[in-house]
Amino acid sequence: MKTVKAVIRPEKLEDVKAALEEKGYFAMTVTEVKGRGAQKGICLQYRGKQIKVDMIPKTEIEMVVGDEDVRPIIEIVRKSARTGKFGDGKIFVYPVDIVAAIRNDDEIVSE
Amino acid sequence: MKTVKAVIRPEKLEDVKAALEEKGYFAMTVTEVKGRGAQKGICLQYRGKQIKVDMIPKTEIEMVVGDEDVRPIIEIVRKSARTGKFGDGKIFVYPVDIVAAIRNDDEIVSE
Amino acid sequence: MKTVKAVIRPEKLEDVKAALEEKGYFAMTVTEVKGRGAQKGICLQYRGKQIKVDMIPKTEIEMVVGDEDVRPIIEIVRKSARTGKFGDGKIFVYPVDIVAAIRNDDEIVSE
Amino acid sequence: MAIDAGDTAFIIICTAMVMLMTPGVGLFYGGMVRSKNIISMIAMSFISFAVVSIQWVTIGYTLSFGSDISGFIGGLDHLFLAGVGLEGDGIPDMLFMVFQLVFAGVTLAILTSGVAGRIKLSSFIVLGILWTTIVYDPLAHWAWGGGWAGELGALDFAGGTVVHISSGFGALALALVIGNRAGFGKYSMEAENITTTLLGGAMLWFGWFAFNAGSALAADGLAVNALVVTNVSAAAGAITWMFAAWAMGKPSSLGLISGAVAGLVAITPASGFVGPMAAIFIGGFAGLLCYGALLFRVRKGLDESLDAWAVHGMGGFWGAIATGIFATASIGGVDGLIYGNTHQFLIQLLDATVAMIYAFVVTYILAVIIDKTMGLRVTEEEEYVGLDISQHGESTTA
Amino acid sequence: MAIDAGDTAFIIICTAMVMLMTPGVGLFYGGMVRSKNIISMIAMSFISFAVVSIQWVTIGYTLSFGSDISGFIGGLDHLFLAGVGLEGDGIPDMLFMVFQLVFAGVTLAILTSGVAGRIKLSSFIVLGILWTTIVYDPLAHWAWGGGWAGELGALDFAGGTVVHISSGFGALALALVIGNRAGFGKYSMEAENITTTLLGGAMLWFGWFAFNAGSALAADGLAVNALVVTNVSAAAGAITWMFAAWAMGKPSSLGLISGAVAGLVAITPASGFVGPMAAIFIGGFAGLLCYGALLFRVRKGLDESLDAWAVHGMGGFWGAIATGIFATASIGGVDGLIYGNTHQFLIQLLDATVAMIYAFVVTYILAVIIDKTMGLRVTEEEEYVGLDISQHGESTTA
Amino acid sequence: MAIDAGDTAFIIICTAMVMLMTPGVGLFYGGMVRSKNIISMIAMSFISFAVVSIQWVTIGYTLSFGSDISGFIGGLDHLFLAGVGLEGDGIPDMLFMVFQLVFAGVTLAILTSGVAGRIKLSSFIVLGILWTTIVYDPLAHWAWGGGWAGELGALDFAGGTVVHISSGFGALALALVIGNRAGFGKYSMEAENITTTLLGGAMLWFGWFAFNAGSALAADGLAVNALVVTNVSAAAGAITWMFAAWAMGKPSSLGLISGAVAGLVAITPASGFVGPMAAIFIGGFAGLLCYGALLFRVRKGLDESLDAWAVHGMGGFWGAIATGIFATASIGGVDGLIYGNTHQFLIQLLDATVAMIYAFVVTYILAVIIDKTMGLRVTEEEEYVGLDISQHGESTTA
Ligand SMILES: Nc1ncnc2c1ncn2[C@@H]1O[C@H](COP(=O)(O)OP(=O)(O)O)[C@@H](O)[C@H]1O
Ligand SMILES: Nc1ncnc2c1ncn2[C@@H]1O[C@H](COP(=O)(O)OP(=O)(O)O)[C@@H](O)[C@H]1O
Ligand SMILES: Nc1ncnc2c1ncn2[C@@H]1O[C@H](COP(=O)(O)OP(=O)(O)O)[C@@H](O)[C@H]1O
Repeated sequence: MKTVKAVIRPEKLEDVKAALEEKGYFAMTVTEVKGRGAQKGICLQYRGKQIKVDMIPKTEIEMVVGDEDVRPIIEIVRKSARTGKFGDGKIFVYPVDIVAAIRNDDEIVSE
Repeated sequence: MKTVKAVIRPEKLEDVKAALEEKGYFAMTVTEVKGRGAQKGICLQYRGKQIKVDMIPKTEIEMVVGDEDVRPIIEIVRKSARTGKFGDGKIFVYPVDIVAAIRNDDEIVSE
Repeated sequence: MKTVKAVIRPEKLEDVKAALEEKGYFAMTVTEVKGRGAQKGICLQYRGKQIKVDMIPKTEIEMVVGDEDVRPIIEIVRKSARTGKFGDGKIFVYPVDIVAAIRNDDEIVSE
Repeated sequence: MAIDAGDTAFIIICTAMVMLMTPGVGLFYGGMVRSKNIISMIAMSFISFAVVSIQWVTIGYTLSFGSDISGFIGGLDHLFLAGVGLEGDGIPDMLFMVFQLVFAGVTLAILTSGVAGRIKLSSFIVLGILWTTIVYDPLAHWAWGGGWAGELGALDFAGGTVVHISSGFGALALALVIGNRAGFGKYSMEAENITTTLLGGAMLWFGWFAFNAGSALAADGLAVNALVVTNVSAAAGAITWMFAAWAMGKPSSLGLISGAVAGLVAITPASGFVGPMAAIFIGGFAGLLCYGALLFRVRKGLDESLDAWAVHGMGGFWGAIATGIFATASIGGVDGLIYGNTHQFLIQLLDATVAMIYAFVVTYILAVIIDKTMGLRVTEEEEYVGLDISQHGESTTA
Repeated sequence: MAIDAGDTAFIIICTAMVMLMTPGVGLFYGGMVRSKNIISMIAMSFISFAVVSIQWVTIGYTLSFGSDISGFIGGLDHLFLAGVGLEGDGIPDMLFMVFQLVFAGVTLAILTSGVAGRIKLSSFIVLGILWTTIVYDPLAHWAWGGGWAGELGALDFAGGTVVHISSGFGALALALVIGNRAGFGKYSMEAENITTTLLGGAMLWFGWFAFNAGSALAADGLAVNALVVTNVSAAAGAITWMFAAWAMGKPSSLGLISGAVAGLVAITPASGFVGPMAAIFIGGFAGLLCYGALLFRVRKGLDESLDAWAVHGMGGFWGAIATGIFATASIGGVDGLIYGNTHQFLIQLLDATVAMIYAFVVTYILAVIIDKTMGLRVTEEEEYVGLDISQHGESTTA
Repeated sequence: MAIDAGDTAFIIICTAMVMLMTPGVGLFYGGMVRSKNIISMIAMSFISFAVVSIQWVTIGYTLSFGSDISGFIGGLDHLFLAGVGLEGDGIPDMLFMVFQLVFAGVTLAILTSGVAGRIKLSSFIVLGILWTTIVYDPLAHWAWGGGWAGELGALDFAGGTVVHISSGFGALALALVIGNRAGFGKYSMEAENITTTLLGGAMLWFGWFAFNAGSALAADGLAVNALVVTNVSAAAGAITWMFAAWAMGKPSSLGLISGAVAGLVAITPASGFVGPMAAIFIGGFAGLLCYGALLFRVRKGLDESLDAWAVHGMGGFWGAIATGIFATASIGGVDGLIYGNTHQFLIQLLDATVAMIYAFVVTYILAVIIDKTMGLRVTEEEEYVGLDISQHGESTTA
């Protein structure tokens, strides 16, 4: 099992959700975050001097999925969240050891 | 070291905290999130047509603990957060490499 | 690649950001969380009986970085976020499998 | 007597200020529920006001203030405001009509608190129209429209029985019929937007000056007396509730503002009859009494969710009695118990008791009927996701 | 006639209440934009009010109410309030001046909604000062200052053309010049702070009583009529919009409050001329009409962002027409179409049409000029991070 | 002279509007602190109002307006409102009493800002009761109750010295005694709920019309003058502060609203004595002066947390002086410096200086005594978790 964590533009959430749904990926957890990338945030020209606005609101999507789903999901997110401009976000993939349901005793242990 | 991450119903937080405390598990980080599970959210009947309400508010608990504590914690969370209905949530367990205190130089390095 | 996740005092965020920037670490994702440590929260004396205030607001910083950057970052965060009192927070380091950009097709796959 | 510009100015502005109490009630209650129901609480206050606005100018006003039928209800002579003109005695008749309208509106808004977080919107609308027609309108007629209570000499300056006993005991009946919220007593259901509640409380305190002082229907000494005792009673209630809560734990701001509302409720029927020093006692005691009622309600495991019963019902009852105790002829022309007039005290007791029973029983029956026909309550899933989404399709976080 | 204390008290308080509508507009709109622009929306309402306050006491008042020049504009006799004293007829002249000031202020605040989330603050300030001077002031003169429309007999009791048609069609012109928000139609741009919008709506409803009733300029029967029809129309608009939205999906609280505002807008010109039952129709129809206009606007893919056009523009137009239809001599001395006075109906149609064209065209030209010179719109990056940060250096979350 | 309905209506409504300023202060300040202290700030405003309400009707009113003792304080003839009746001159005596009450309440609420986020609730309550008794009541007596300042001819129309100098310099003294917030200057302590502050500011602006115009105690030309200059001064202050902040960085909405408050403060003592054009200058200069004072305070590393000193203290001082400069006999019967009356200017200077010294010194001593006995400040841990939780057991997020 892997966790795919995507940090995207908040206004792209609906598109990403729809694109994922289409391919059968429903389960996800979403968090409101703020962030800045390697571009060091956005620079606003302000009366000559530059004002750096870092910490732009972003939306983080976390999906725990089977190893084989990682690639397709990365592609779907890329396609649906991309604008081609700085600030589109990043996708991180983590290893997961155990996935356990609370409602019942279902469990998947990686390995 | 492992991270146990549980996504639960917000109204169960107090119960889960109390149950964990009883067994001596105090340290945790809690985040407000929204999510939907494999059930694709809740369907409300609305004048014939169905309205799907996905993205229900959830509470995420994250606890970094020793490997031997993972099982007991999973059981405690299951017992205290379970209602038996869809939407009870999930528990994910992740590997952790390093745990370092900020206040002093204490550190635990996995392996 | 590793993820360094630091849970710090909210009022230290600006200091930590500045200290990290100085050493060239810009990219990060920040989340508002609440938490309690092993000290079981803060105890307020209240008319004889003690009131425990757990779940204190904290700020979580997440940075995905190269393996070699983990140590320096831990040190920077410690230096800039430390007050020496309970509640300074913790740093956790996780393994990361893949880091993928959304804007373009850049990707780093951890060995 | 002709129209007086001063009095007319006064009551026009008072009407606007009392109108503001309705969204004030919405914000006050909205802050006390979980965030998933906050829009629903505020929206129900607006809906209450809107439907009562139309009901009142069509049928409600004449049922309350039409020519008396057997002491119980008004006749249909003012149907669709027939005969309600822009002339009048001191103030235009039409102004009296609209000043009364805003009272009816806010009363229904108070009632919504008993069913917070679980009532079906469509059922609430039907219930609300019926409730204002068969509970509020008769009570208004009894007290102010020439009905039996007024004829008997019962004193209700600004609506202790009409507004507060009716909505408080009505909310209790509704809560009993609809049942507790899912997970009540098991889950935490703490107030999630306290600053919103405090803002709503401020709007209520502000509007209440118009509610009570405006009930003099003229900008005169009586109005000034009502203004002063209203403020003093609110302050006293805030202080006693705060200290009582402090003695048992922490002086919460919710306690403070609830105490202020308790003081405001209790002084409402008395405000044209008692002086400032009596008002300190009336408000101060209301703070303690209503807090006690709240604790009792919680101990009983009853989800009368936002304490309309404890604060408006019990506070209104106390206020009606207190009027019979502390009234002084030097202010409103009638003496109460402490000036030796036992008779007035007994009238007050009777009036409040009848209003209480009428409001409770009729509301109960009405709720049962709606429950059996339309269904009063949302489904478990709708309740779980919250009324904001399930009833309005909206959410406070985008 | 000397100063009357009752009338003076009335208009002073009405002035304060109408002033409160300006931040009310800010909160109403602020709740409807994404959180990154909420401070900007509220701040623009304050800025509108502040700059108009100074503009009005220096030049604006005299342009509107100075001695008439060719029916189009007022002369400069009251420049810097020269000759505006503390004496007057019923109310001091100075009070009339400031009562008119608050109308001008709120009108500019409504205009901001068309450019929500993308206008450059500096350009807005310049635009605002020019707009109020060359659009608002002439329109006020036409209707109330001795201009051609008033002379012709056009009826506009409290500002249907002056306030609502001007700001509604002005906002449409601005939106066309500035262009849609980035990502409009592609991203979700849902209201993110609905409780703020509902609070703003409550402030508007409250203030509107003063807006319309105060326009009688005396605390008399006419004011009372305006008060009553205002409330009834708002309630009717809220109800029809809510049910229309319900029929198509969910009865959102935004629909409810938008409907109330639609009802308030529509009754504004009519409030001194029609009775309560006509008001139910005027408001109820406004709810449906404005909702329809909103849906039309959305279908056209036009980002007139917060529907000033649909609600104020179309609602104001309907109100002007409706005045010509439902006016009854028994209230305001003039009969409308249904009482056989086709003439009045045609005058209303002409007045509303001219105001609409004037407001739209002049605003459009003004916006183009500012766009070509200073630039109307922020950069893409500034829009992306939001106007709170990019224009004010502030943010709602620390 | 008998009771006048117009004047009575006016002052009743003004009383309600000024009352609303107290929660307005709470929201204004509550939005400026970190979210963990927002409930505390708002609750302290309500508590201020509640305790002063009781203090005033028992002892405060008579200390301020009882028969003069040596020009310093009022006698006890009105203890428990003895002899304060519902008759009077124009307005009932009782109405004058309650109009003065709401001034005393809001003044104490302003004082809370100096100790934001670190005062112990119990100590604040004791401090508040004592402060209003030994600082506010004498100052009110000096200016309006027959004390030395009024006798000398010092002009303070609506409370420049009594309300603003007292609370502004009082807050400075408190801040010095209680010390800076933990981490002040090291951590970011930015405003965390700016929309709440803007709402509070709107309530202040609204209420201030009643504060100043109502101080005429009649609905007459003088009240109208006060209304107009109040609005103009607020607008001018908002504009100058905004542009000054813009020149140094960004035109923050906090700057805008702070400037409006600065303008409102400065015009307060002058509002019955100066005309609109002078008001533009008074308000505009206040915006710059208070912004400068704020920058000075920040440079000094002094945590007078929410700038009551810079805005109310310095703004009030400027207003007192400005009254002596710009007063014109044509409005309030007295000329100022620019009309050649140096004498009046010197009286104003003396009055403001004495008030400043008295408020500062007495508050300082009082704060030290309370600090030595009860302890003024919460523990470090309580400050760290925030006063909402530590003092009230509540939190804005559930
Ligand atoms: N190395 C990183 N660690 C943690 N979060 C990151 C990292 N890089 C990017 N992010 C998150 O992704 C968001 C978008 O990144 P950004 O650099 O703006 O994308 P792009 O590189 O396409 O411009 C940031 O705001 C931040 O939240
Ligand atoms: N695969 C997953 N990846 C990420 N989050 C998940 C996943 N499955 C469930 N969740 C989270 O857990 C919550 C509860 O899941 P749900 O499917 O409703 O539980 P159940 O299966 O008991 O109905 C979801 O709202 C979501 O936040
Ligand atoms: N084991 C843990 N698992 C998850 N979060 C933790 C853990 N320990 C600490 N934290 C987080 O770090 C924060 C600070 O921890 P704390 O114990 O107060 O630090 P210290 O040990 O320096 O007092 C907590 O509020 C919590 O959010």
